[in-house]
Amino acid sequence: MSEEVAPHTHFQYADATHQSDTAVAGMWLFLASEVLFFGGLIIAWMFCRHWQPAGFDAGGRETVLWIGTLNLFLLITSSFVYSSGLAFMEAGNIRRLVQCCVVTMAIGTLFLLLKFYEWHIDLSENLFPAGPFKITGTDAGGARMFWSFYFVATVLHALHMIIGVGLVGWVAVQARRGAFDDGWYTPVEVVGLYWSFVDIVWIVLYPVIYLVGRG
Amino acid sequence: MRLTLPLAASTGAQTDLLLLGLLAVSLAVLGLVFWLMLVYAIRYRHNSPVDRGALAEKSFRFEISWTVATLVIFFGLFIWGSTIYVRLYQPPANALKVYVVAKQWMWKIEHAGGQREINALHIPVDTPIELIMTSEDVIHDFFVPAFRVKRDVLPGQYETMWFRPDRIGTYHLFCSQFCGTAHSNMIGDVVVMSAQDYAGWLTTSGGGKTLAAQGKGLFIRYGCAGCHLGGGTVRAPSLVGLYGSPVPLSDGSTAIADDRYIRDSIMQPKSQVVASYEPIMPSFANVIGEDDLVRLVAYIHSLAAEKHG
Amino acid sequence: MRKRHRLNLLLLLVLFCIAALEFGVSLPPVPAATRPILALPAAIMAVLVALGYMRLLDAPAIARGFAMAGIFWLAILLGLAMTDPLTRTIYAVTRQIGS
Amino acid sequence: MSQIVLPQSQISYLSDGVSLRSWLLTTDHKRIAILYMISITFFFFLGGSAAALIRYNLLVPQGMIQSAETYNRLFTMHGIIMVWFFLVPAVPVTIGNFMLPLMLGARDLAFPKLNLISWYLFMAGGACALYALFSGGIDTGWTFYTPLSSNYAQGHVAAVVIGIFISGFSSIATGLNFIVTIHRLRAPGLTWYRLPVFVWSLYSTSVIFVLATPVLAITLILLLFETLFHVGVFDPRLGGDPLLFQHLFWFYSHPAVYIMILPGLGVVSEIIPVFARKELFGYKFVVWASVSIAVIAFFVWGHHMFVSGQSLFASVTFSLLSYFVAVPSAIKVFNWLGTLHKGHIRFDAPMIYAFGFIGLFTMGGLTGLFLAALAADVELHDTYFVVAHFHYIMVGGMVSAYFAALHYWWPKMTGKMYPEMLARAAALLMFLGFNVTFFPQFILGYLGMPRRYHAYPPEFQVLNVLSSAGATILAAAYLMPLVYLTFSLFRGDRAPANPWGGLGLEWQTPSPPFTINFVVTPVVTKGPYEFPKPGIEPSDV
Repeated sequence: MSEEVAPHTHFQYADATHQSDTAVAGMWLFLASEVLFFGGLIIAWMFCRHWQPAGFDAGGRETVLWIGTLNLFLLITSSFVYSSGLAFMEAGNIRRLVQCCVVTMAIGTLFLLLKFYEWHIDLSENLFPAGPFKITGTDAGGARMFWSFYFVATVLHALHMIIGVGLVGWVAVQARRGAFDDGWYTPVEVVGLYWSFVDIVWIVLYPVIYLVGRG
Repeated sequence: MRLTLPLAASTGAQTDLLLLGLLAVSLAVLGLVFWLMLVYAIRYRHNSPVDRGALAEKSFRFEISWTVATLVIFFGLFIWGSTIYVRLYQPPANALKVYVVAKQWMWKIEHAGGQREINALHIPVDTPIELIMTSEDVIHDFFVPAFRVKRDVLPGQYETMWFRPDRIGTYHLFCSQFCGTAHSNMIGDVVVMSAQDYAGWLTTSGGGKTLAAQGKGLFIRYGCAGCHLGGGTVRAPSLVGLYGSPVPLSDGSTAIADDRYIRDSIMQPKSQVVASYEPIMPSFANVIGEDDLVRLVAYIHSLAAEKHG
Repeated sequence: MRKRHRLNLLLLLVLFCIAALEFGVSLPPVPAATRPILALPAAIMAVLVALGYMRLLDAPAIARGFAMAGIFWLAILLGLAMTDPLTRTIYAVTRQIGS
Repeated sequence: MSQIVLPQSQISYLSDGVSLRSWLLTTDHKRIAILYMISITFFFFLGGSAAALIRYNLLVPQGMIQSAETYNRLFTMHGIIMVWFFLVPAVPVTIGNFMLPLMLGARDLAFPKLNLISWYLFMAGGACALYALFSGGIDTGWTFYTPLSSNYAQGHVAAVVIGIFISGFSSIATGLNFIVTIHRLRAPGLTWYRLPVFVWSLYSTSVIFVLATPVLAITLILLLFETLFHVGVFDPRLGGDPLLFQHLFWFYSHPAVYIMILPGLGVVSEIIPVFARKELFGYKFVVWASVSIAVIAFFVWGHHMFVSGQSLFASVTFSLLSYFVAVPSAIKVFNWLGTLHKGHIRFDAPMIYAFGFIGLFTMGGLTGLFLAALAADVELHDTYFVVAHFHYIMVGGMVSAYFAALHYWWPKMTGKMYPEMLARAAALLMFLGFNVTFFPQFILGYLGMPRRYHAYPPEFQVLNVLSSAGATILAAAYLMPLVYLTFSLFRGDRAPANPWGGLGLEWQTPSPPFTINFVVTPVVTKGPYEFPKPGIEPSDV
């Protein structure tokens, strides 16, 4: 193995592509574990909805539909923007990449602001499962459980979103500092994988939270 | 100190046979493994001059043979185990029903005739007994080793279990699902008595009004009679002859009116509304406690006998 | 590079259509039994994003392996676990504690 | 991060910087393995002392410890510490971290910094759990069944749950690191079928690490939410289903018991060929047995819930699947015996542990068949039969394999030889003490003594006293290696590079190895167990 080492390559890798493929594979494996993480939440939702269909529908009807739908379109657009940023990076156009990162971060922040606003609406309407609860009667138990899933799922997703925005910001700062060139841009790719995965989680959570209750 | 567990229920005989079968298979495999290890350890130790012969024999044949052998034995054990298990799920129709309510760290047992016991269960010999159990707080487990049966007792729903004791005597009752501080004190005795002794015990232990009789009083006090005995302004399904018969529901399906259906209809009436009736019955979820509920169910059960009787 | 941008844009439009379709389909009242079909558009969109934006196809072979492993194990968790409630005959009775 | 200059120095990893900072901020997989070994040993003896107190309490029917509350908190502490802070990490993070890059001919794991983060996550989780356990502890058992743990438990359930939640990420990080390393960093010529079986078993363990632990994370989050807000997710009085918690918990916890045993199977498959000087019998079958265990382990969790109110159809399905998962273990045992056949067996300490492992693991596995048969489980569930079953596999199997690996690779890791005669005595004493402790519990379980009982009916006393006596022998047998292994660090004589004649790449490095493992990356031409003609002394290979 040659002693002179390509830039940015840790001493245990043969060359840059060897290391970048490893990083991508490592991220995909981490995403597989995240699939199981949210999968645990989905099976819990399926179980409880099986036992309390009426309560879940009552709870589902109280969700703020327009914010959820707008957020879905926002995240799909952000995936598109970041992906085209990656395409610019492959062509070596760092200025465009930084712009795409900024737009992605803007969309992400807008998503979070809408989500905080939605939580504000929910909390003001006594929809937090503990304490005084808006829905009473026989459906109270099921609705209370629906809303506990709603808050656990959306808080976890929002945390992943905040980490995502932070990562995209880090990529933008590194890019402006000239850390990447068309020969080596692995972190851009890896953060892209993470960002699109958080988008996929919302794509799956959206019908579960907003649509199933209203069908 | 005894090393064998006496069997006191005919339904447990099959389980004992299965345990012996499993023991036989295990001892056979264990014997083979230990014997081979012993032989190889002595015969092929480092400096023993014994001839090692042809070393590289093909391993494929051995692998397939012992894989198939284990698969066949295991499948046999699976079939044997599950056939016996399925029988646990089918209590005979004529079984004597006893209601068990588990509470943190005691067993409250109520007989059909109104007798109540704490941490003790008196039952007649040679009659199938069906326990209908529920819990008021955490998960417990009604375990009688001598009858080879145990069943978790879940809060908020009925679990059933049945056995037919065939030996008179007193046997241990344990709670075998960890349920908190005094989990190890939640034990009791199951007393299997001859028919005469059982009848004698029933009368002497303060039977008084039967469960059904007490249930009739509650049926009036909670206002059920107002709608369900007819003559009232509200149209409600009649309960006479209900127990055990199929009930057409509003969503097209039919349900068998057993203990669980009755309890469910009292606690959550809107979940299974009878066909051609309005879902106007209020829920008695926090109005009726576990003990009264058992009496109401027993009373409605007795209404069925009235019709057939 | 131009081809990649056109592909991304096309994918964006396809995703928007599916999202709009999903939103539209869910408005009219649908009987409770058929509601799981809502999982279909969500699954299609998820696969499209994974293939398009995450470039699963030209990722190293084991990355595709890990993605398949994630889906397979998720199916085991959801499938096998649901065999219990779907076939459990006794009623789980709920007792409401009035709030 | 500045560019790394390739370290040319030939000094061993132990003497490559001795400041505390160089140890606590190291990204060298060998040093991280040593850090893990120290913390693992601490947790092992902590959990072990809780076990000693449990056995002390069970000497008399009414319980030597007055309050049942204290006893409940003791066995919960024993369970939590032993499962999450000793058994799950045991071999993978100590021996696995040290040996994997050496066996692959790599210089380090794929993500060295992630490896260090893994250790810190493990210690943070451990500290959090220890804080809770020592400031009162909890009385729910290590299984946290709801609604007991969410509504009725007194004590620090939330703090313990957070501690385990954090240590879960340490497992995911380690698993992810191993899988990517095995795929991407193998030496030239090291094809998949030339990999040592220990590497295969680490691969299977890591698959379970990565794909099961996240489900534990979400289960603990839901339990935390239920404990803090009592919303009814697992509380039937509010419409929840307590069996949902059991499904989610056991979906992680059964694969977790395979996380614990698979590395042990790998270690034994590594030791037996070397000490029998004969190629591993049916290499491909042993390898695919490990991988198939990793996959089928996820199908069988329902056998913990046969009597807990699970539906009949689900119970029958899980019983069938549980029998399928037993087949690969049987294949491994038969292949070990095939390896011993016509070998040249030397009874050094690792081999004695390996023989003990085969015997005890087989007994543990066979009693698993009892519990997988539905009707037998109705009688034996939650009795001491179950306690004996999983201790035979965890203590008889896993801990013996851990000590076997510790002694087998000790010369390579520390550069010092351990005292052979003392080690053999300790191994035999451990085997004896173990059987005296746990075999009576099989009989107690058959007689119907339930688990987790502070006090028990008098007729079980004799067997319990026998078991407690065995526990003292076992405790003594565990203290011996602690003494003579630390003693060997200072007084032990220097270890040759290849004391046992093993053919793995790790034996081609000096003991202890350089920081960069290999100055020139080795090229592999042969399989891992193609020993030269028998009769040649191991040290002159």
